[in-house]
Amino acid sequence: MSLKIALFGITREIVGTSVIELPAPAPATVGALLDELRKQYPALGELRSCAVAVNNEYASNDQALHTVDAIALIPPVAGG
Amino acid sequence: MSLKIALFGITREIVGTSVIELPAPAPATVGALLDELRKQYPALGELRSCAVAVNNEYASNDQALHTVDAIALIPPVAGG
Amino acid sequence: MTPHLSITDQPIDVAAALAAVQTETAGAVNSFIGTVRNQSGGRPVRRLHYESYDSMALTQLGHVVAQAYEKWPMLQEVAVVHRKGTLALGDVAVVVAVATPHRAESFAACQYIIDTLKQVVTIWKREEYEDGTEWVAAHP
Amino acid sequence: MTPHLSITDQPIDVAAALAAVQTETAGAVNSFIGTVRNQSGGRPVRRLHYESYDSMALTQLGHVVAQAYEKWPMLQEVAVVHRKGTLALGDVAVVVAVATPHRAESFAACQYIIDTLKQVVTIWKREEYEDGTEWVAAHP
Repeated sequence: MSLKIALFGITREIVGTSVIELPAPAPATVGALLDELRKQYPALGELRSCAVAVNNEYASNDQALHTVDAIALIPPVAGG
Repeated sequence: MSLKIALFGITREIVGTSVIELPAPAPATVGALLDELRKQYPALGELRSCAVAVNNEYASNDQALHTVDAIALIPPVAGG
Repeated sequence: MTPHLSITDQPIDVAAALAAVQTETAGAVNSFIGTVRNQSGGRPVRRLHYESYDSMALTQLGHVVAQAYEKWPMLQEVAVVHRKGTLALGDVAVVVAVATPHRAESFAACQYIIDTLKQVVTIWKREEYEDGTEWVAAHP
Repeated sequence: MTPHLSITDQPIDVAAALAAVQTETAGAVNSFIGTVRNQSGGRPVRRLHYESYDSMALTQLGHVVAQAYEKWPMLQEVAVVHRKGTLALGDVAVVVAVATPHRAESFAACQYIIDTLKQVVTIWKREEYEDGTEWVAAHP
């Protein structure tokens, strides 16, 4: 199983692309995905925060991930 | 000495004109003027409040009045 | 930073009032627009009439705005326009617009100005109903 | 009472957003307009770039507005328009406009919406200075 992750703002710049595809971590949870991404891209760990969104909603670390989910990394927002 | 008093809103309707001229009360103060006007026009006493303005500023009861002053009765305001 | 204060018998140009306060140094603009409601205390309103003692209203409005500048020293631009005369339902009766560098102060200053305006500015409102008229707030 | 929520890469029509919330039943309209300031933390800003994750931004904005309707049941109309793309100094970045029958609630609801929008809506801001760029709030 693989996951596609959409990237925005500074996370897009850190990773260098607007979408990455990764093998699902084990377990396939938000927390495990964040751990994996921080290992591959240490600069993500320097952000003030980095949330994961699943299907347009903020997700908790223990939320399970599926191939069909719209997954995105959400660095600190700054609208307004 | 006489005083001209400008009237607005409900005080204009109560008195029936937009300016009245009165002999200055003795003493010629805001408080004495209000007493005199309430005597002549008892409906003024039924208002929630009735202030006196002198030269575009709210005046206290003991303020002295002069012929040259721009005097006005100020019933409860309701702008906005 | 001279405030734009006016009382007019013409329809209020809201966009102009907002444009008057926008600057490149103040990123936050808060505005309050008061419009004529179709009811008052449950009673259907047909239209309104505002009467103004203009010279005093502008003097008092100047005091209100000066107080706001004292309370919020970061306050940059202020515009207040009040309509007078006969207004139909939905017409704009008043616009207050303020610009500050930061957001919270724009809300606080705008609210202070409209709240205080209603207490001291010499403008009177007569509501017209199906069956009569009333000077608002005149009686206890 | 369906809120007007949008994210656009075109200049924001402030007058249209205000008109969208005005009704004859709600006499109080409060609006917040955020514009591009010429400095940020003392550093001169040349221009801004907003990036948006539109589908999530609109979802989250919908939640924010729904929360406002819960907190202020008298809240009638709401419009929120956020710009994205490249903005020059003075450009309007965001407009929030709300209409309520009474004044105090229009201020409170508008402030709640803009404050909460800034916390949860997935829009990112990159400031451009004379000597570089920075994603705002990204780092501690």
